[in-house]
Amino acid sequence: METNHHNQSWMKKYVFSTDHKTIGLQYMFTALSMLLIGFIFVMIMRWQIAFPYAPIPVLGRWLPARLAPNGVMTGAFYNSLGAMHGTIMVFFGIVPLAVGAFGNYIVPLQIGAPDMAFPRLNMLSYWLYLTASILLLSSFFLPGGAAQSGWTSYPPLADFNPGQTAWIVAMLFVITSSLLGAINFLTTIINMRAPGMTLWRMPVFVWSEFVASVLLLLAFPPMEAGGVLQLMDRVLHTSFFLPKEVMIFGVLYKGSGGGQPLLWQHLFWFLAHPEVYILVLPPIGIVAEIIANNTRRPLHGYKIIVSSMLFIGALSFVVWAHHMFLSGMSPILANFFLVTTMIISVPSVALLTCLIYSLHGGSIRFNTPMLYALAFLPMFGIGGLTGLPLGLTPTDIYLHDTYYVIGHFHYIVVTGSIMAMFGGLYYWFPKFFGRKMNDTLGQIHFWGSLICMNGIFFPMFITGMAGESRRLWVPTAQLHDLPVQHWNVVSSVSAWALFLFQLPFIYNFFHSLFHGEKTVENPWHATTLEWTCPSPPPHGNFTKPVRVYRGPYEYSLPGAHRDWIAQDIESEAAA
Amino acid sequence: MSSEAAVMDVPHVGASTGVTNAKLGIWLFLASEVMLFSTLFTTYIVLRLGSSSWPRGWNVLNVPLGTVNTLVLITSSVTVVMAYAKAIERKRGQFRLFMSLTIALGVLFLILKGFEWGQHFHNGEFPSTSIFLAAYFTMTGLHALHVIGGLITNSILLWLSETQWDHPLFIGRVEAAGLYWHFVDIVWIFLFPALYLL
Amino acid sequence: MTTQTSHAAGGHAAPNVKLYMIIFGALAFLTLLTVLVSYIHLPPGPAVAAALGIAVVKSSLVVLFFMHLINERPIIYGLLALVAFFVLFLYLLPMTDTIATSGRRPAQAVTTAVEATR
Amino acid sequence: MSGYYRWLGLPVEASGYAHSIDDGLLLIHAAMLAIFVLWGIFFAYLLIRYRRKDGVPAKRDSGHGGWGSLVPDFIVMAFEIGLIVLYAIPVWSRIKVDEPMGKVNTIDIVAQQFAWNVHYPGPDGKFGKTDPKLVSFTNPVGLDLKDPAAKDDIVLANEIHLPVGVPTLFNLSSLDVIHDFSIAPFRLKQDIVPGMMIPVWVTPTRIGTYELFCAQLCGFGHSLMHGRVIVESEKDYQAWLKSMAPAQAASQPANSANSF
Repeated sequence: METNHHNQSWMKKYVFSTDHKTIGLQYMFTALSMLLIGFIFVMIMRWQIAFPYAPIPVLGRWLPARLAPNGVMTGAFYNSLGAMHGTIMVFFGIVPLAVGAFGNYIVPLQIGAPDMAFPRLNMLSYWLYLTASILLLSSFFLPGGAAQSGWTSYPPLADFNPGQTAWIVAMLFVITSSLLGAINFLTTIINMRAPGMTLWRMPVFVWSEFVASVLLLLAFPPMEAGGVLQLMDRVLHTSFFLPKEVMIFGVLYKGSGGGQPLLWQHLFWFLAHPEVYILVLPPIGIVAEIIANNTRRPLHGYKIIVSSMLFIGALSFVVWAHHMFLSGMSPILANFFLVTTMIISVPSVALLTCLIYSLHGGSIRFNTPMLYALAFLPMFGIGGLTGLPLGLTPTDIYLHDTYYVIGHFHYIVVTGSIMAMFGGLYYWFPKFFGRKMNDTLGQIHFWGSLICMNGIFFPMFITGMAGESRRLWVPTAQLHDLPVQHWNVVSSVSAWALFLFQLPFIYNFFHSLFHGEKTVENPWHATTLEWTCPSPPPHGNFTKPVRVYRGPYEYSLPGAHRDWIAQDIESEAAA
Repeated sequence: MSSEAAVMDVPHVGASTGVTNAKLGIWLFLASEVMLFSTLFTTYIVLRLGSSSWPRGWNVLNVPLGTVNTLVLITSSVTVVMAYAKAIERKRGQFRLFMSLTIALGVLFLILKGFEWGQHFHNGEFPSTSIFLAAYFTMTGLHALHVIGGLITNSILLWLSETQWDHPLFIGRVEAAGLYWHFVDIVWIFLFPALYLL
Repeated sequence: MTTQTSHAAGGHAAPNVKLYMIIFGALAFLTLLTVLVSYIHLPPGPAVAAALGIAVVKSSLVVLFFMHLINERPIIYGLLALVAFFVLFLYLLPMTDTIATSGRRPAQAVTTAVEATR
Repeated sequence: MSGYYRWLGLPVEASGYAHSIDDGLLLIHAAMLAIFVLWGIFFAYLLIRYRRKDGVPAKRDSGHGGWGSLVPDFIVMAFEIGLIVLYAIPVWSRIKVDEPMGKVNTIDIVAQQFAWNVHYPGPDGKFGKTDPKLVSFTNPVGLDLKDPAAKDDIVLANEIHLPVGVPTLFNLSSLDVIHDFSIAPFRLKQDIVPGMMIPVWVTPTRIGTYELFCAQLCGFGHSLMHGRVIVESEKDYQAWLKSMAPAQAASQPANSANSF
């Protein structure tokens, strides 16, 4: 079985490791590079959106003629960049970072467990994810190119577009990886909490990972089945999603018919809506941790926050068809989903309200992680508010599939989740590597990213209001987009500027790995369990048996001589 | 907690749940499998509702063979629960007998299924022939894949019973494999009437 | 019914071979019953109800006794209740959509395999 | 391409229910702005008031009670429920569920990869039978010319003529993939799913030329798939209808890059 940890070969210790911390870091490096790759795709796309038919400046010469004849991007290449950007960012970037990296590393530490419940399954999850990423990226070099029907891959388009088969197989791999990860997380959180760590003493981040894992476990299989059906459609020419007389490239397709294209949309969005809550809940957990730590007071309404998360988790399974109001689904059913969508907006507002109230009466420290956490609140607010007109059926008639939708979900995912996870990186970097990241570079990265992100996404509301639809290879071909085309240029320039502001972060990250200022075990004076063990924690995590006596955010106890008490300290006097 | 005995060596029972990691883990996996097969059944129902006429299972599929297959799978469900019982009673010989019976029945199930599919292919009926057959081949195909997965797990356990009979986690693993096998049987219990009899 | 299967050491239910044999007989009988019922061409409604009812009985026999859910910890019941809640919506809503939009879809007759191949 | 932009940058209202959709948009955005500004002020106040000051410890609870702090959320929830019951469900049913009454001008729209085929019933008011097997470059809708009703049918590419004020019912169908029939000034948008015939109706109220475009990704030519909607007076429309009738022997070929 498990050999003694010291004399493990380098291979076993770092590459094929079953230690949740090493796997967490593997996930982090892979997910961050995938986010960077997805971001590079969008920068190329932004050139075509801002200046249609203009040859791409630097990259144009290197791209093969099939993708960009004399530097000008073709429609198919644009669509494959768009589909890959969406798929990579959602399934290969943020979920592995939020659940794979932070979850794997921090959750066992925060609940006082020596490791995940099934370490080998944990390793398998990572390697399935890595295989899926390589397969997805290599699909660009397949004859037909990468998948080209959006990250949603609606049939019948997706049944005949090139590149979809590689996309489906990669998706099956990454779904299986997340599924096994979810089993691991739930068993660990439910079964392996330290003595004294009752469910209501768990930090909010662990709760968010718990709800995210339940969603991962139960929402992914339907799309996996849908993927299998679409794979059968493509490879074995069945007609699950193809009606009787469907024409393909002008020729009547001699399939058996009988299929329904809307069936895929039901199965896809059955997954995709819980998926977007998986994207946002762990970052909310990170923001809650950072806010509690840097206001030096317990979170306002811990019970409200946790019950809101559970309520969101339960409801997220009955809301999915608000993506399908105009898809040909019956309008009467749309009313049902309208009501459930409005119900689910209430716990999201409650979450935000409690986080803002947690600032009241605190003594707020504006270090780098706190800046990201504070920026999350208004940005997530804008994202949530712009969801209102999209959730209401009549206004969705006008705003469906326009840039307004793109602005809405990017405000939640980019200025929300990604900013929160940057904060998480700055916050837990000392725990990962025992060194601190440079603060001034952090501030530059923060202010630069915040401004550029708003520069990209706020104009999208304006172009969306003017009726510009999404996924347009040549926006100026549609005359009603011409009056707002200059806003596309503003977005594109901000996107390129955003890349420039990532350079200080990348430098700061790798420089601090080895030359960052060495820190003590608990630089932020935080109360949760991960700060009671050495950083980076050894194999088996805790040097002495862990016993929990109090709630997660015991700050500013009156009469105590220190303004924080760690969870595993029995009496204030001993603090 | 920080002793070198890694988590994998001792059957860790959750303090508040009283359930071992293995059992909770396998039930979570079965929960996701229930969602997977429910999606296939939803697809079957939606496709059937969407079409005006749907062939009766009797005149397309070989119902007697399907019935025999169902009985084979039910028997294997019984032998796997007997194997688990013998593992608890620490009777290795009988455990190996029942486990090999389970594997044999599983292989028999696949052989009959293979014969049935061969029959369809011979008649020129392929998944692309009609939406009914597409649903039939997909559902029984995915089920067969799960049967193969179960067979592999059971054979590994049979082979491991040689060396790791006294390993603390062995009984937990036999139980988990048994639970998975019962789930595969339950899927077939619903699949058989849905495809063959209605 | 026979005595409750008591909990042996390590949380593994004590085996009860006689009970398993009774369940085996019941399952085999129910299988033959459901084939018989379908043989006599009931109209669609009752046919589905009968087949589904028998399948539910069979699977609950397997779940309760073979998977020892008859006396299991509440965490497992909680998990299964959660799954049942979501599966319910996974069935009901796409079905309602298909029925509600049936007017929009020209009916596609699904030919039997034999006719399709000719 | 006439069209001026009102507050919020919305295109001109050119259909019966455009105004009710705009009302919703304006109302919600006003509410969103108010909510954001109020929370923003409170947020800024908290940041300034409770920043770290030496010697001032943090207070453990903010004195607003647990559920008491959610009063603003209950107000927002009440506002949302009001919106649903009073605005969303009625307007949605009026637009998407109820069929227009009285004299209705029916047009079949058959979308294909990267072109809109507009099929008029012609003076006899009856659509000719269409059969997918007959679809060809010159017969994009697959019109069966042997059918007597098909004789006077008019098939146009990427161009729709509509009489102002007359409720028009579009029967949307697609030959190949999912498209989206979308006219911004009409506030009309509806996905088109192959294998389905989806009815959508609108009453043009303003004479002018507007743009019809596809709003659902349908392949590499998705952004080039657009056309013109010409709303004219009843007189001009009848004149146009007559002018089209005799020349209708062979239907106009559908070309993807439309020149206008």
